[in-house]
Amino acid sequence: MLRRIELVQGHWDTNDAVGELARSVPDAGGIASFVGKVRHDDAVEALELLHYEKLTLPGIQELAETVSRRWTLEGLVIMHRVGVMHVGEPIVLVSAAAKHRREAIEAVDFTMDHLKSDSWFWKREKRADGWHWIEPRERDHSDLARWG
Amino acid sequence: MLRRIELVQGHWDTNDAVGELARSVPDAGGIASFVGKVRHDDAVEALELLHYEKLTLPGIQELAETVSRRWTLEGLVIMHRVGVMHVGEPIVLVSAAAKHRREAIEAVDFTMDHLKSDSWFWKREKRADGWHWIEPRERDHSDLARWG
Amino acid sequence: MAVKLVFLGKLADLAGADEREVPGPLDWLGLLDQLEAPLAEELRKDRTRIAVNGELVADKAALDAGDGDEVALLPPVSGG
Amino acid sequence: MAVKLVFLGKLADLAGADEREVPGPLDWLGLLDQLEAPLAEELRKDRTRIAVNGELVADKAALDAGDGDEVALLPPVSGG
Repeated sequence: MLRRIELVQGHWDTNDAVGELARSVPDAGGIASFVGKVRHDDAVEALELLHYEKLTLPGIQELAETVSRRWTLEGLVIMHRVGVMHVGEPIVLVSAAAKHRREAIEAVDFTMDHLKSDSWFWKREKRADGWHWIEPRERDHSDLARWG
Repeated sequence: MLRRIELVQGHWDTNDAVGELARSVPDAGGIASFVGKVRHDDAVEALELLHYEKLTLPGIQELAETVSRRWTLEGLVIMHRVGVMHVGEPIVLVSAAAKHRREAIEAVDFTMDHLKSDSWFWKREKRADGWHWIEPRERDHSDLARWG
Repeated sequence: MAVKLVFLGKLADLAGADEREVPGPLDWLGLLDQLEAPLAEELRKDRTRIAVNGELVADKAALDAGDGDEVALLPPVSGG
Repeated sequence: MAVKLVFLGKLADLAGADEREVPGPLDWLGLLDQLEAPLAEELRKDRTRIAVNGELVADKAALDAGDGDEVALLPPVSGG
């Protein structure tokens, strides 16, 4: 199975990554993808995602292992931005290629829920009065509970 | 809401369509996409999808209406290939842009389930001994039942 | 003027053509009368539907088409 | 050689730095001793975790780090 798990430092083209996956697994019947971007918010000038080298990428690699055991995939891409980013820029790309549609879609859904709630990132927003740390959202934990 | 609903006659670039959607709805926090392709099958030389002008596109437009009522989307793209196609070529693209991740992913999942089981397409495969019509699959109907 | 029959999917194979014109008016028994036995048999199946001018007919037995109408014979879809 | 403390997220703000070196060996009470009151208070919270050389410590009270070890202080994640 093709696997590409990366932390990305600068702006990147998510479509390029999806296209590359599609070319690499020509036998996959379906590719499901999700791209999360920095949302527009009048009060927020920038977003920063901090990671811890010894935990963050290893944690995502472990998540990819779990996903690969749970669904039969031909390819899995998880790319997550770190550092300072601005509105409209991609934060995360998850793309799964599989023979069957449901496997690809569920794998992306599961991966996103776990990335959002359960991965080693600390986020802060820059507002007019400086940087503010973002606390975890309750919603993220209820998303996670869906997977039993 | 941006909406693009098309039947496509020849080969097309699904990544271009997703990229265009992303540029058109810069405020969307997430874009979920699914691309279905003609799977490799040693026995199948080509696939043909036939449609009926008075029903097929209107039916997909109605599906898009249903999806837009059920989820809050910023944009929805449904592009479906018709005619003769070969292994590796895209058959279908569904891409949904939304403020929230779950809305985008569920909208794509729902749209695919309905397109696969409930849209006005007749499919046939070309094998060594000629063309064969494809009967509906049971699996498609159980997929549909998920949505109540 | 006449009624245009449109055959979809495998019904076009059975009919030997995608379309055919038949004299109107046309009701359910008149339609069955116009069709060769294998086509009529397929049409009688519950899962074979009929549309008149792009509108599905809920009860095939109530078919009521006239000159200039397009009557589509729709076998079960195979899905997208 | 010493123990390297790594402060993540808002703990780095409270510490005024991303990293700090303290003398080893270091157990739970020794760590709390090394930290200013606001940091120690955050560290005592159940949701604040500790990792030694990238391995999460299940029971913080059982912390046992020596010279050359890297001890990371991890506040709740905000998610990706």
